[in-house]
Amino acid sequence: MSVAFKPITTENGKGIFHLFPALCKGCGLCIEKCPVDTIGWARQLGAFGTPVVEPGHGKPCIACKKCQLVCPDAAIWIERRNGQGRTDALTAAPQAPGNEK
Amino acid sequence: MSVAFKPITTENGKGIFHLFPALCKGCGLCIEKCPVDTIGWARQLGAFGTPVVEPGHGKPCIACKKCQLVCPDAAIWIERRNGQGRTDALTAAPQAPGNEK
Amino acid sequence: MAIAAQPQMPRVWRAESKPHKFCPGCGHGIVLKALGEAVDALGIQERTIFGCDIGCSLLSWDFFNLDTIQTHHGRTTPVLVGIKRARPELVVVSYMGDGGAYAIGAQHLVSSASRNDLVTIIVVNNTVYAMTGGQMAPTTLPGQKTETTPYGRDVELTGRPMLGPELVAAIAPPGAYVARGSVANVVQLKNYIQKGLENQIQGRGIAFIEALSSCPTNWRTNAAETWRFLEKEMSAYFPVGELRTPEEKPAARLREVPAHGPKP
Amino acid sequence: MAIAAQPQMPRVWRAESKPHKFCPGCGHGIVLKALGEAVDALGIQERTIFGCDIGCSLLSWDFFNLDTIQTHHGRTTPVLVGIKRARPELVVVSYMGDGGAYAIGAQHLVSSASRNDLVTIIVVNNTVYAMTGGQMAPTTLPGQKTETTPYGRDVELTGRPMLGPELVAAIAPPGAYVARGSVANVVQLKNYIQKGLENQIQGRGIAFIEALSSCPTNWRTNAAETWRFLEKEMSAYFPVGELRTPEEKPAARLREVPAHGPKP
Amino acid sequence: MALNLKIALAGEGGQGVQSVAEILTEAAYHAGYQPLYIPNFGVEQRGGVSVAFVQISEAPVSAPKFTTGDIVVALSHRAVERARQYVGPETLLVFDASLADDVRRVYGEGQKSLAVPALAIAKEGLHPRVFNVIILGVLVGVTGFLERRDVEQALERQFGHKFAQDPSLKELNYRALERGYLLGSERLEVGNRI
Amino acid sequence: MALNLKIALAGEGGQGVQSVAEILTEAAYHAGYQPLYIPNFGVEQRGGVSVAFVQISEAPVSAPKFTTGDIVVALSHRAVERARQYVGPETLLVFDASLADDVRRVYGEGQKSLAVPALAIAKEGLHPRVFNVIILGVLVGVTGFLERRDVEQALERQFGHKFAQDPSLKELNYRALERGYLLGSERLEVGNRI
Amino acid sequence: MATKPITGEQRAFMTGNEVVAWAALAAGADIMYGYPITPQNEIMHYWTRMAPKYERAFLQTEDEISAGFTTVGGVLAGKRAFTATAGPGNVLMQEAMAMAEMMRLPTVVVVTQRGGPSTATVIYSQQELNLTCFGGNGEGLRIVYSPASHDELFTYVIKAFNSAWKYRFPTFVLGDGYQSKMREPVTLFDPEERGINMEVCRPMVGLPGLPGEERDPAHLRNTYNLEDELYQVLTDSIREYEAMASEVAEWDAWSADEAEVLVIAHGVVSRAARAAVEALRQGGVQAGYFRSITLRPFPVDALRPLASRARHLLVVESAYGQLQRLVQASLYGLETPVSGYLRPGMGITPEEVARAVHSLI
Amino acid sequence: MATKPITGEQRAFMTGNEVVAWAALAAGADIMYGYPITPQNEIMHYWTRMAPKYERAFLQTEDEISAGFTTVGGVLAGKRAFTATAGPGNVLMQEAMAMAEMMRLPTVVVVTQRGGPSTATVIYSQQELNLTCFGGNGEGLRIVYSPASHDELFTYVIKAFNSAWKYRFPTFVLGDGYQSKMREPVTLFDPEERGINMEVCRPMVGLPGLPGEERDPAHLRNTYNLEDELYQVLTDSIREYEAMASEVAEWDAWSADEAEVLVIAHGVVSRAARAAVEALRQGGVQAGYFRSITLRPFPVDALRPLASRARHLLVVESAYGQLQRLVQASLYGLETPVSGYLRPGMGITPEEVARAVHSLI
Ligand SMILES: Cc1ncc(C[n+]2csc(CCOP(=O)(O)OP(=O)(O)O)c2C)c(N)n1
Ligand SMILES: Cc1ncc(C[n+]2csc(CCOP(=O)(O)OP(=O)(O)O)c2C)c(N)n1
Ligand code: SF4
Ligand code: SF4
Ligand code: SF4
Ligand code: SF4
Repeated sequence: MSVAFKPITTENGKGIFHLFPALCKGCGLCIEKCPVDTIGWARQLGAFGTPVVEPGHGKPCIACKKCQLVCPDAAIWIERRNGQGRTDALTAAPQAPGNEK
Repeated sequence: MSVAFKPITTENGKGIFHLFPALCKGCGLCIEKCPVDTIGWARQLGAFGTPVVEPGHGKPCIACKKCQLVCPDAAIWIERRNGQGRTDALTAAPQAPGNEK
Repeated sequence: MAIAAQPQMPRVWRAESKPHKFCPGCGHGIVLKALGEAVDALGIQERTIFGCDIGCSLLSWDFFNLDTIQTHHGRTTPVLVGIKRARPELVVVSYMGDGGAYAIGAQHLVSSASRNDLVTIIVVNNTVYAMTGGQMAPTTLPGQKTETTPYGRDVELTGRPMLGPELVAAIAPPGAYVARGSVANVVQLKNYIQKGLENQIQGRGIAFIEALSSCPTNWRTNAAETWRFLEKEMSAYFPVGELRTPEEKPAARLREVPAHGPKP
Repeated sequence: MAIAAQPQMPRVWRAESKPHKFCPGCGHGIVLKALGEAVDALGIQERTIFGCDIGCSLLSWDFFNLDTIQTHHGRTTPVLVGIKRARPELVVVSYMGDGGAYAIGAQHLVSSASRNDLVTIIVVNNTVYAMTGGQMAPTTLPGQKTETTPYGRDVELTGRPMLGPELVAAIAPPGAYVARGSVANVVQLKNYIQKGLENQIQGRGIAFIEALSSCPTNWRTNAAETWRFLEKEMSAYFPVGELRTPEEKPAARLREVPAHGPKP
Repeated sequence: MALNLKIALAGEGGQGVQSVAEILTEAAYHAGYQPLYIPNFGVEQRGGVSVAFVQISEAPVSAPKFTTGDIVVALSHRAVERARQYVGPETLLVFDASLADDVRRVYGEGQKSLAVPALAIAKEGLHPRVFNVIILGVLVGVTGFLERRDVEQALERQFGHKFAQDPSLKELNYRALERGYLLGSERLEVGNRI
Repeated sequence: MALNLKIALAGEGGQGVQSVAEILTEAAYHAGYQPLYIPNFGVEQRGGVSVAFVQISEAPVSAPKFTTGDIVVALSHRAVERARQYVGPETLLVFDASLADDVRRVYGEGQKSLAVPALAIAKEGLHPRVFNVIILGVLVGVTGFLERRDVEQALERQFGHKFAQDPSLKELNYRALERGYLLGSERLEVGNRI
Repeated sequence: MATKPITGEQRAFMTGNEVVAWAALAAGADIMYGYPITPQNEIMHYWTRMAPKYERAFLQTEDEISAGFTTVGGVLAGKRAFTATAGPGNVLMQEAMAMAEMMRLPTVVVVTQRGGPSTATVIYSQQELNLTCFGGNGEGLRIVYSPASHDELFTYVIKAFNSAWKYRFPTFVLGDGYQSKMREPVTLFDPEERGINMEVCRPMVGLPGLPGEERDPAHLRNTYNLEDELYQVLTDSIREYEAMASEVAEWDAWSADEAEVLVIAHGVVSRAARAAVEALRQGGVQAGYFRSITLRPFPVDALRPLASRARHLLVVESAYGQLQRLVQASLYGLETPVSGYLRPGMGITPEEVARAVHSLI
Repeated sequence: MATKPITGEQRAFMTGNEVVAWAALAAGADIMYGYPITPQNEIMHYWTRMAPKYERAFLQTEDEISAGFTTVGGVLAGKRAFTATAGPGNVLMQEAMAMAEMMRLPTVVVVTQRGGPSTATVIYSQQELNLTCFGGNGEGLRIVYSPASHDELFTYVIKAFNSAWKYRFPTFVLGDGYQSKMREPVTLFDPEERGINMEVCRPMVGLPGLPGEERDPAHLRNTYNLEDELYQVLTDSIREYEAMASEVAEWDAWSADEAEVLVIAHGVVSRAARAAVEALRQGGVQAGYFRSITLRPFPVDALRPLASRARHLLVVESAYGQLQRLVQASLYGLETPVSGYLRPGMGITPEEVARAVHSLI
């Protein structure tokens, strides 16, 4: 990837919440899908000059990745804090070998 | 009907076989559908200069009207010889009142 | 002068244009006989508009004592829908071949079906593009030789025959009437067409009738082979019968959804 | 320089064109994520051709690191079928909205289905013509207000929402894959799309996937209303699931008919 | 003057005028001429009169259709009427003898013409199927620019496969051609023998 | 010379430049002028810079778009760049004070311009939603051809139904308008007071 | 019909698309058929909002092909029917318009030109001149009005219905994206109050009386078997077209006589042309202005003498020579040199026109 | 590729449709996409019979829209792809051809003109000149060949593929129903043996290498967001079109210098024109003959001097002034009077042309 995006990284509950403000358009879809309501609006402005999201509003993050899954702009990446690597599949689908090229 | 068609009328078996040579194109569909094989080719030429059909080739006509039904050109009219009127419905379907106008 | 016996044409047939322009043995004549009888039976001659497509159906432009429009290839249904929307009191009949209906005009068929347009569509399925000289049609049978499948229709390359009534039945809303008849059974075909006209008159929804039909010219068949192909080959692939009647219960997926949604 | 955390985009996404051009909360982004994942999973990036229709899908013209053609409204499938017929080794994806698929391009959908073209068609169903500003689409729900149904869609005048997968399933030959997914279930949607791509790669037949999707801009919904409309209203009308899989027994009417017919 | 022949043939669909035109021009082509043949065609051909336009020349032919034929052939009632437009004062009108009344009615007495009893010959002596081959023979005879052999070869190319299946057919066709040729060559006047 | 004003407004989708243009021209229309307003529009508007072209004249306006504005308003980073093409030597560039660096970078020091701390005022004193109404006020002030009352009536026509629901909204808008007007009228120089 | 949509004169400030919708209402249009496309969409939006109040109908079709052919159906049924489209939609619309041309059907189509070819832009151009005037496989037997302001948009939409029904040629109002989307003042009026009589719309099918008995059936043909039959039909149409041409042709000219440079334009561009010419005149340049209001029939009789007395002709258009081709073909025989200021898909300002004029002198 | 369809020169007597099929085979066309329409049908009939023998492909589409867009797909994939159509099919084909014009795609379309407008007749005309040269919502950036004989039909179908792939403008061979259906002698040949090199067909998508890593992905656009972007694209295309125009333009003339009447025609009608001129010359009339082989680009440089030295121009065509409009627009500035012998949908004989010439002198 020749383009780099700067994350805002927040550790919360079981997750490390990486939010890429240059990608987040502030649609709020993730907020609605978070089962623990941890996501809410931040002060930081995003891609379209509207507020981005951040964790820490409701209960602690359980690293279910629902927000990551539904974000249409790939603006969220949830890492588990349990030390598992950073390569979780986006949509939790099994990785196929063809992907390794 | 302001146009008149001249029939060739042949009495055969139970039927009076009216054939309108100006309409018959000699397709032979009727011949194939006749259950008693009474229909065959005549010497007379029809609408397209090809032979028309006539009864009297196989067993006598049973006035089933199948030939009349399938003729795409309305070139056949079968009257029953039993004296019933000339107004049988073409396709043996019940007449609706609207038709009377 | 005594009036001699006269041909028993449906009243709505126009004697002045007979013999009609179709080939010897053409099924169009039989379908139009069924249609004529149905119009007679319903007594709707004065308010029926007949539209014929481009295809051999165009030859019917002066067939009836009905106001008739010879339209454009594949576009008969939109023309008649345009008329119906403008003057709902008229009864509109859209008459076409399988090419016009299932190929170039398929978007209109699909859309009229889903809109439940009040139009009666009659499609003459003769498995070929007849007017243009016998090319493959959407309905050509597997293996059938045509001018563009000279070695027989190869299903791997060109797919299977289009199932028109099945297509319409899959998407038409409740109230639709969908049937497939055949010129091999004129009485049944006439009944289907009559029901299709009634469906429109009663404002229930779209009526779609496919008629299996013969084209001896492009099939290059004699009368016996014509009947065999129609009654054996075609009927085996295209089952005759009613697929949707307005009385039936609407399928679950077609049920009415409460009238809300996002605000405008 | 330490590499910071980076967005977990599918590999085939083109980072240079991100953020993409779709609105905030637009389902297109989610569908294209599912597609990207499926392409990644199958390792077919080098031989996949992506075609996008005119409609909001046109905004994906530089979305992927895939050779991409921004085509013409409703014509994406023919363009890609043209490519596939010319170069069968390629994998072609035809991406469009419901207007392009079910209205202006319906004849192509119907024909590709009946021909069993080796193409994977993805239709984004958002119940409106989005790019043009929110007019009624073939999929607009009964009662839904749009720019051309300002008082709510009246089923009596405009019919019921088009059931695309049901339509394709009714006519596609054996070997077809037909499913309806939703951006509300990305994992399932990705699986459907992946199966659809496999179906093409294995030469079994057409693959057709409809994705229920969101258009907050034209729905004028906030995030909560967006999800509700998608998951409650739309899903109630458009059932999610697989409608045809290539393993199934072909329906009786679709069976192979012996390869004869009238002589040429 | 070099050969430059214009022939219009008109008949009913089944009468085979297009085959006559095709075989005649095929033969002329192989004999080294520059023929041009075009059928009429339209949406209602099935029921209409079939017309063939034939031109045979030593140089390439210009327009595919023409206003007035050197020879016009009419083989049915309707064809007699339909062909009227192609007949000028110099035109030789060839028609089946059975149509004499129609011809008189439409063209009057003055028209240069040749009545050929082709239908009668075909029905009696030969077979209705070769009616058009008699006409072909007449045209070959009347125009005189082709050897019979050229035409036989063209017949062979056209019907070779049928002749192979049924050799009597070949003989029938050759006889029809011969009969027509004899009828026509008595009126050799239009073409220029080479 | 009669009034003949050309204003281009550029901003992000959410910043409401089209509303400013609409209300301004509405007001001018009701005040008896011949305004012409056209938004830019394209297939990728969602993410692009939104531009409004406004012309206000005493006679009907000729072309809907123009090359160079008398006033150009730029309300975001991208808008500062995008608006470049409409800015000539005589143009008054109106921009949000927060964009001063951008303006300097793109236009250098010499450009006739007016920095308006609209964002700041909106955020602090008023409400982010009325940011654009401040800009509207600035334009009314700078051009000076409209009475504030004309503009208030136009606001009423546009937002009347909302004002009715929430009277505080009306007050908020009027205050924003007033603030902008005061900022702008200090620089009255472009239009001709009538 | 329900209450009149407009009584008296009504001044308004609105977009061109709204003007079109009001004009169609005022003209008594019965039904609109349409398919969405930018920049004509709002015509449908306004129509669908207002139509029910005035008992008018609307049908959203599946594509422009259907929009064209349903409009054909509407006029066959004797209704004042219309549709609107643009760009690629206009391309598709030609199929139905060719049928309307063949069968002499009084269809009315509002075209809001956008950039071409193909999808191109949704914005603006004058690139649909040739398509609208001569599209399809026919001979351009059409009437095409090119309005330049909202007032004219209103007037010519009303007039289009009348010309269509009077002369029975498919009729077009050739607008553009700028006119569609811009707001400017306009005066709406009721045509009757202005003394404009709306032509009666007579149905071509569905007439009273039992066909074949009480009257002949209408048997309307779109295809012919013989070349000669078609030729006869076309010859009649052409004769009637040419007979009405001088009656229908419209133009506008200003200080156009003995111009050093005669600027020729149509549609919205003519506003810039006129403004430039006025400015040039003020600056002492002997410029003139001619504008073709009807593109079909082209007002050649009006233009020819002016063009022959000019020193230079300058055709200005947002297309690559479509108007220029028409001008040159129409004025063939003159020697006045012609130049083009041709900007396909781009707006044109008075300043640009003035510069172009200056470059010629 | 399998064995060559033609080796050496082969004389034959066949219909024009058969000639087209052979020409496409000889040119190495890979695939034909098509939808039936008279009078082009037999092109498909012959193609489907012969294609399998030479490993060529065929797809029968659902309509001409699809035939056009699948052809677009074929050329995008880098294949020598073509289609054939006529009349109303040609009207529909314009949608795809507009896209080809926008995106510079080397499509090849054989048009066999029939009577218009709309369905009209299936027979013959020259009424698709404007449609083929300028159809769609674009600027006519196309190459259009108008052959007059079977030999030319063969030659120009081959050439069409080469011009298309060399210059990247949609290319048309504008035949007609007469040429399609008539039989005349023709010489078929293998282009290579005649020294004609077939242009290499480079794919525009599906190139080797991982896009985004080993190479840039092809991101082909059909739509632009700003007027200026579109203007830039069009300006480039127009420049390239004009640069190649003189290279591509072709014409034919005979005894055309200082003609009392210079007869101008194209396509099959030019045969009658030439024959008439020859006859007139023999009869002592100072007639000349000019024929446009390319209608786009129009061979204006060749025609202009001849026309300027003629006393009269007579445009002869089976259409109502479509060629005449092109001639007049192209020759604007000349004073030589122009007349038209215009017979939409009718064949034209040498005798008629001669009469028309006589009526001018
Ligand atoms: C736009 C257009 N494309 C193609 C044609 C040529 N065409 C005329 S009839 C026909 C096919 C008709 O087949 P079908 O609809 O099945 O009717 P049939 O002749 O078999 O009764 C075609 C393709 C046309 N007239 N118009
Ligand atoms: C031939 C043609 N007709 C109409 C249009 C205008 N148009 C552009 S996008 C669109 C609708 C798109 O709706 P849909 O296909 O559902 O996609 P969405 O925008 O909802 O994703 C239309 C009608 C066009 N570009 N071309
Ligand atoms: S879903 Fe993505 S774009 Fe939308 S608010 Fe959440 S992080 Fe931002
Ligand atoms: S079915 Fe009719 S047309 Fe055919 S042969 Fe019998 S009578 Fe004649
Ligand atoms: S070609 Fe076939 S369908 Fe057409 S009229 Fe003849 S038999 Fe009927
Ligand atoms: S308008 Fe709707 S479909 Fe289009 S990009 Fe925006 S949200 Fe997505």
